[in-house]
Amino acid sequence: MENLIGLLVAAPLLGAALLLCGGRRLDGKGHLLGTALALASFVIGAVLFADMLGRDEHDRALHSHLFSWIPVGGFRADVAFQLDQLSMTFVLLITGVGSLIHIYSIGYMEHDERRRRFFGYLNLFLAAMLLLVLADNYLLLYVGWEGVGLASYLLIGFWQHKPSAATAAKKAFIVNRVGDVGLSIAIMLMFTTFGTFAFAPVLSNATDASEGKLTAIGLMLLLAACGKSAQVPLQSWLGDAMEGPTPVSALIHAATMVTAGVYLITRSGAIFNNAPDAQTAVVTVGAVTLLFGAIVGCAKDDIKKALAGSTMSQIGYMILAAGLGPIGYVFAIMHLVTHGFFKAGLFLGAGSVMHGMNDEVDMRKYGGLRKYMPVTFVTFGLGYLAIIGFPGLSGFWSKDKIIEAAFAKGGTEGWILGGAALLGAAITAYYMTRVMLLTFFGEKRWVPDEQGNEPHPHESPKSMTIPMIVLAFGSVFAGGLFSLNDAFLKWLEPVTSHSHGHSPLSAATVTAGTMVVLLIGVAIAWVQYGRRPVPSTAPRGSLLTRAARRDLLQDDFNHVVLVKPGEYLTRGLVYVDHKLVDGVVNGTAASVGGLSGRLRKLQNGYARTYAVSMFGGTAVLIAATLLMRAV
Amino acid sequence: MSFPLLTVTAAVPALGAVATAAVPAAKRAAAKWVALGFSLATLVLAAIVLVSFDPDGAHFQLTESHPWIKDFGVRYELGVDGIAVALIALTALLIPFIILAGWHDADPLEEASPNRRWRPTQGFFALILMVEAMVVISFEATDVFLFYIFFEAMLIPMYFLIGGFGDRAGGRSEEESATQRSYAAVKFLLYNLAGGLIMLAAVVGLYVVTADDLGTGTFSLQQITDARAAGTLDFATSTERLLFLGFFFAFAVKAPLWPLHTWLPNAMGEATSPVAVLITAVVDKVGTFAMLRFCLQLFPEASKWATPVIMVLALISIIYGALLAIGQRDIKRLIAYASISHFGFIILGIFAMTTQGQGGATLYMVNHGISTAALMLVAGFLITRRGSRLIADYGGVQKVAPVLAGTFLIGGLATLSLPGLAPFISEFLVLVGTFSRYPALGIIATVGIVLAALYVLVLYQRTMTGPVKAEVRGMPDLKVRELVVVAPLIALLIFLGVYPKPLTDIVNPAVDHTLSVVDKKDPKPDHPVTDAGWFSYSPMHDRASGGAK
Amino acid sequence: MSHAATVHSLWTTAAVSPPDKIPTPHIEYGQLAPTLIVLGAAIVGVLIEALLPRRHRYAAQLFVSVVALAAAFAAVLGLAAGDYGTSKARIAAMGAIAVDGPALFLEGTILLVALVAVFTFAERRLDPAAHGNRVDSFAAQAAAVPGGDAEKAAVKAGFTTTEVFPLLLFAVGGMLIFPAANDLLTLFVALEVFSLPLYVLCALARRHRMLSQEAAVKYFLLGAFSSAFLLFGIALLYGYAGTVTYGGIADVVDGTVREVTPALAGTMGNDALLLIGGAMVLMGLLFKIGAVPFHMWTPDVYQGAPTPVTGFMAAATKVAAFGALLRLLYVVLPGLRWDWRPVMWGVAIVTMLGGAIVAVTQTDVKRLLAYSSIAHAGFILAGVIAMTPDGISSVLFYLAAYSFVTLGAFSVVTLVRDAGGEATHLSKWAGLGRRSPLVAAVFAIFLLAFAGIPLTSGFAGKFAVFKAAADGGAGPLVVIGVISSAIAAFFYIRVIVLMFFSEPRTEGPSVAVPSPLTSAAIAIGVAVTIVLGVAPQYFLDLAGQAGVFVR
Amino acid sequence: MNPVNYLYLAALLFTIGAAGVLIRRNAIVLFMCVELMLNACNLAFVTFSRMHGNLDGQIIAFFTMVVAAAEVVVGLAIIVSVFRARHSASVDDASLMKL
Repeated sequence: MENLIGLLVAAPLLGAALLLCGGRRLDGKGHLLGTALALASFVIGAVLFADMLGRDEHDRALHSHLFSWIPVGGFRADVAFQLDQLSMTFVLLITGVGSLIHIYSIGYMEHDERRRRFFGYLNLFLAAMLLLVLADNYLLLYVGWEGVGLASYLLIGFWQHKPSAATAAKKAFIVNRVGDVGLSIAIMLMFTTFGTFAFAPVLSNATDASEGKLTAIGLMLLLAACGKSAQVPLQSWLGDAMEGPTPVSALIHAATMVTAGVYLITRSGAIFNNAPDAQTAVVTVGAVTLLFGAIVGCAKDDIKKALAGSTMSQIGYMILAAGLGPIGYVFAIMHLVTHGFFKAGLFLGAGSVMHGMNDEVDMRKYGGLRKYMPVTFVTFGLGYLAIIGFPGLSGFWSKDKIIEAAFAKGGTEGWILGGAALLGAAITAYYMTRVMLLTFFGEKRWVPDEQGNEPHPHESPKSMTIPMIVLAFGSVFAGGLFSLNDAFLKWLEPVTSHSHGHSPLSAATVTAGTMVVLLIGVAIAWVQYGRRPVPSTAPRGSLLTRAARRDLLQDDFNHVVLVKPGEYLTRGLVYVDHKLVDGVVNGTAASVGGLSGRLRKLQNGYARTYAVSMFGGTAVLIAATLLMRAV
Repeated sequence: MSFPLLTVTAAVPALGAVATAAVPAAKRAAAKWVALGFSLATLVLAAIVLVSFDPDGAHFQLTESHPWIKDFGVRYELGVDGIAVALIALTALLIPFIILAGWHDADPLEEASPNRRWRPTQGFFALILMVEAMVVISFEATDVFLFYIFFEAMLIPMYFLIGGFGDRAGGRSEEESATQRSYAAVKFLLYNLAGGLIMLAAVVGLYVVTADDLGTGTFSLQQITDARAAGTLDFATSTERLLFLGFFFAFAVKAPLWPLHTWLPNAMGEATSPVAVLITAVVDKVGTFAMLRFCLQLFPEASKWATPVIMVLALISIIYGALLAIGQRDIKRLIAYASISHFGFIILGIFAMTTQGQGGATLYMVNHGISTAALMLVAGFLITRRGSRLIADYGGVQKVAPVLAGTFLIGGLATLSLPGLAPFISEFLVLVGTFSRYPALGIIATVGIVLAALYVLVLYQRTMTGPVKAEVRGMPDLKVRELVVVAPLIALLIFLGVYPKPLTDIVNPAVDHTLSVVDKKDPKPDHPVTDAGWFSYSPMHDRASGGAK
Repeated sequence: MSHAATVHSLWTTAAVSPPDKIPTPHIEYGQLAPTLIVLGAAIVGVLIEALLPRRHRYAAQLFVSVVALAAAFAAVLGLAAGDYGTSKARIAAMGAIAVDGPALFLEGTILLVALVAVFTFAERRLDPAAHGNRVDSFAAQAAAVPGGDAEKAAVKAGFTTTEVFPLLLFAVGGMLIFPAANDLLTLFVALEVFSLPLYVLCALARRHRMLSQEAAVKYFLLGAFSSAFLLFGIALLYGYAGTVTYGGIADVVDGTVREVTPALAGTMGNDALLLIGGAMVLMGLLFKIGAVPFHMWTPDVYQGAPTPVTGFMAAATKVAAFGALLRLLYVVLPGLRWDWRPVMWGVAIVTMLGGAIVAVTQTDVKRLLAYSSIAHAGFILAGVIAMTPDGISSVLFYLAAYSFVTLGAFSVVTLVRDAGGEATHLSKWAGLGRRSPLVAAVFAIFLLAFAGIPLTSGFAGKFAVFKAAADGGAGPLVVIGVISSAIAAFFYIRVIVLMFFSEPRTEGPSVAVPSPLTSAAIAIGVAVTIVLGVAPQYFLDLAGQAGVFVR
Repeated sequence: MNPVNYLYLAALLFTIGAAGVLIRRNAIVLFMCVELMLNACNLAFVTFSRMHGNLDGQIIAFFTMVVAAAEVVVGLAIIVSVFRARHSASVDDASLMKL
């Protein structure tokens, strides 16, 4: 069985290699090959899953050591995989959703002449993501971590001829790099603290280390998570990342990659559990982000950007949960999975809509589409219900648990977090309803695109709708399934451990409260967008709205605080290097030259002058000699 | 008397240089093939050295030792340790690619050259081989004086390569670029000569000191280290420091270390890209290599004494180089400044005095050689196509020449040391090595990682992506020759990124030896994990749930 | 009163010793053979001038000179082989001349240099033939007014100044004696013997005769001036010690003199005589060496003199003068080490730096080389100061290495010509590397040797000297030497840049195809440069064995 | 009388000669001054020879004269040829080569 783990990664990697180096001759079949390999690795994952279920829940972890990677002195890094319940959950999510999106893309990218490369990148992503979740040590995880970063860079910038896309891709990579610095520092800290950075030894001995050390490590890990999962303050890249093809947004920037931060924190639970301050930081980040994202989501008219905001906010929930420690880990992951389903579904839906509307993204130019693309409408609708947490659907189960857990944190902290979570739920309900209404209800607000051809909305081909349907099923039933006598909890507990906090409110109360705020949110949205006609150009809106449209000024902030000063700094240094550092050297040369020029004037051609110098020289010679004797 | 493998390895390229230079003016093409042949022969020899080197064997292997200049206490002493072997292999590996990449760089502009005896092509390739020979032997030399001689002599062929053969690029008149070239060449030579002469003073000093203590002056590294170990030779603190500074200055210029770096951008900018690769990937390595072999092993005490300052300078190089790279408008200068930043990492690793640091630094030398070669050579192909070095003159190349763009991107990713590619390993080792002894420095150095991403991706974005520029339209994609140059390098980058063990196995013992000479131990982790608790992991261990304590 | 007594004794000795009692001086002809051969040949040369018809003179002179120099060199080798350099070293010719290691080594070097120089003197292919006669670098008729009718007639008649060969031989004769001189009188006479012919030779250029004559005047006047100082210094030393033999003076300086006459006792007490005298003698030698501040004649003379003469002068004079300086400092004045060493330090420093710095802005190849020779004088002085056997041998080695590089370099200069003769202005050398790569490459090799790049003789020499200096406790000198060589490197490189990296001028000079003579000279220069650079051990051994002065 | 005075005289003559070389322009005069210096040396030699009571100094004086004579021959030859070329014996005119 262990050997299969390697194959899990190898399959998509092989696909990437073939597709990217294969050259034109693969253009015809490339996409099929890519999809096949994705499915292959899903199958392998399923097999392993079955095998895992077959074993006792306490020795379900598989371990496969491939080879010693970097042995230098005390520094031992191995290429070795560890497949436990947590990893398995991700494997299934990644390969499953991944395969679906491969299929979806066959249709979506049909007319792109670089489709082969697109699938190559997708496979590359799968491989990297699997590596990330299967690695048994932090350094190998780091490889996957940056690997997915690379894949996302390539895919965001897939339409490189669009400057906006290229810029977005670069931005994403660089912001992620900032996060990666955190991860690498964390690894270094582990090495200096424990002399190793493999999960097992580090986590099992975390308690030996001083709390200060652990807090430092925790904070660094959090920084990494912020980068990858687009959490405040490193959130700014996610919105722009929507420049990428929609399947990419669905897979990478909704379902899987962006949730890597949650995985990292959950995986490193043992460290955070012993570093309360770090945990506080985590929950704060989570809470702030879930509101931040939600607010941004309300203001966007670009359907994908709106969804991106929501993604940010939902991951905020997960981070929050993960920050709560053993109370929350399980629910973080559970929400991660359900979110994987419905958010992917939503994005695919959005993609399908755009597909029908000449790639129009402005929701104000949609309207009344439910008649034209019923399947999309239904699947999208289910996803919508799931995300706002409509009772019985996936989102309800997972999100509700998180809110409970937040309260269960106890004390004022608990109240604040719980409140934030509730408020978030309300806003979620609001903006998702808004999206729903703007897109599928109301009257048509379509306009011809640049080429002037009217949009003829139509249902997308099977290859696209089927995945949407599958995901819709997931978004409906997954949550329920998981919560059936706490199946999911029991499944993960051996890895993440679980403890029931002591919530000041009963579960029922929380649920009720959630329902209430949910209804409020929906109601407001209905009042604003359902009843009266929607202007096809956005009204100026309140100060907050305008700020939110600009992602709450995050970019402006970065621009002022980082970009501009950086530019001045580099320009200044270029000048310094040229004038100062180089100037000194050239200056010395010049001064020697000048001296030479002056000295050679003494050589004036008059024999008498020469005689004088000789005479003087002799005089000095004599004087000096006598002086030496005198001294 | 065994077969003098090392001598032969150095001699073959030298012979090749002569042979190439001897090719008559008319037979231009032949000269190229001759040069290529000899460089490949050298590669084979280097491979033989590699395999016949036993990592667990003596420190210096394949040694040769003959008296040379008795009066100066100079012996012709050759020997290789793991570090030298790795670098020799790198050199021998890169030269054929450099030659292939520069295949047409030295073709005279007009066939009817003014003088029958003027043979630029022959000269170009002969000089390259000459440089290779000198570099190889200075990696092999275990006699300080012998090393010094080639360390210095190397400058001359390099100087002619830089000054004699610029690329036809840059929208400048032939006249202007000629002046620019010779300025760069002179700057290169004077900088390094100045460094070398300072070192000469130190070398003389070394002779005097050894002569005083041992009766006869000697330059043999082995002999000196042994004598120091035995206590028969011991430097006065002040002398040792002065000598160290003399040596280090020369190597810091060569490396180059801030603020002695300004020759590099000029040299790399004006030279043709193969020559630029020769400079940064091969010749400059001699500087860092010499720090490791001579500075540390001859003057361990002084090295430790100077470490703080050097670490800071290295740190400045890292950040400063990266920032200036961001600020460049010229592709080649950008890469040059990137190299300065990388050399900062190498020096940081060397003087961190930890196995990870120095092992990483050594790997870094190799990996940086390969990655820069890949990036710079592709950049060269790009520049020769468009005839301009200015980033602003490009755009959308990815659309017209995807393979070129792809290879360029991979080279760039290697330069920003993306995990999975070789440079990542070395860079991370250097960082860990530094961090474990100087946490603060280690953390500051990580800023370099972000900046690297910035300059590489900005370069890629500006040149390769976006709408296709008119001048770029119709640009041909990589030709076979060019692919033959780039593909192996990339393959190597990936291989060494995934499985560097062969390299580390060779390097580690040498590094341990160096550290033992310097008498430094790796700092111990605060809570070393006992192997007992290695795989017995259960999440219940934590304070919250009163875990094992 | 004492004076009267001495005077009286003087007379009486004069009276009671009839001439036949004066012992006939005993001369070791064998050991003086080299000098005697050369001087004899010189006289033969004069006779040739007097007796042979013009058309035969050139061949005859060339033959005589070459044979003589070769024979003399053979004689030197013979003496060296006969251990006259080491175990059998002795003072010959009634204490006038020392035959010892340094003397032989330097004589050998000078003779070889002279031999090569003769080749360049005899070169007759470079200038276009005038009226069907091959011409060399020397004036048709030195006495004729430049550009005057007499000169035209002389050129038309195809006159050539074959006197240069005997002059050269005389000069060589003097140079052979100079470093071997064992008393101050011989020193002085030898100085004049080799200076006077050089003065004349300087005035004999065929082209640019005004410059040539000016050079001669300057050289002569300043030379005479300096020799006057030298002579006065000798007088003072004589006054101090009552003798002019090196050994005698040394004894007096060290106070180990055997019988002390009252007069001697009187003067011995007066160190001023000794110090001032010593300083003035030193000055006379430093002038010949071309050390700052006695160097100012060098550039002008080097520029004005016919290039073959310049080459010979630059190489041989330095060798001879340094030989004499070494002997003076190591044999006569070691007792005064603590007085003259600091002074020489100063001289060495200003010489190294001055030469290097001023050279940076030169625009004429010959002047450039002149200043570089000044800088090199500084380096050699650093070795002289070492005051160790190592110092002596290193200086000897450096001289040998340097002289051949210099000779070669100037020989190359003779090749680069335009309508007005040699094109010595640097701007005309632009792009030489394109037009004639070989010549440029050779010149580059010489320049690199000057710059002291490893694998050239220049480096070996420099290292030897610096090593000796550092060993002798002159570390700071080494550092300054290193700095000035860095400065010096700059202008050597400049020339290389000019030759290789700048576009050839359309009206640029042509490179004349030399006869085998000059080619041989250059080839020898290159060979020595490379051999001494790559495998110097053998020659270092030679110099090492030759490192002991007889006293 | 005390021979030392002759030394003073010699020194004086020497200085006068040197000063002459430094300040006069005419080549012939310069040359004369050099001769004067040489003669000053001779005087010194003779004086010292008297003081030490040995003949060396006197012998040297003769040598000096011979050498001086030789110098005259060469020197005048050069100076005259220059004079014929430039119609001036001023050493300052002979300053084509400088810097």
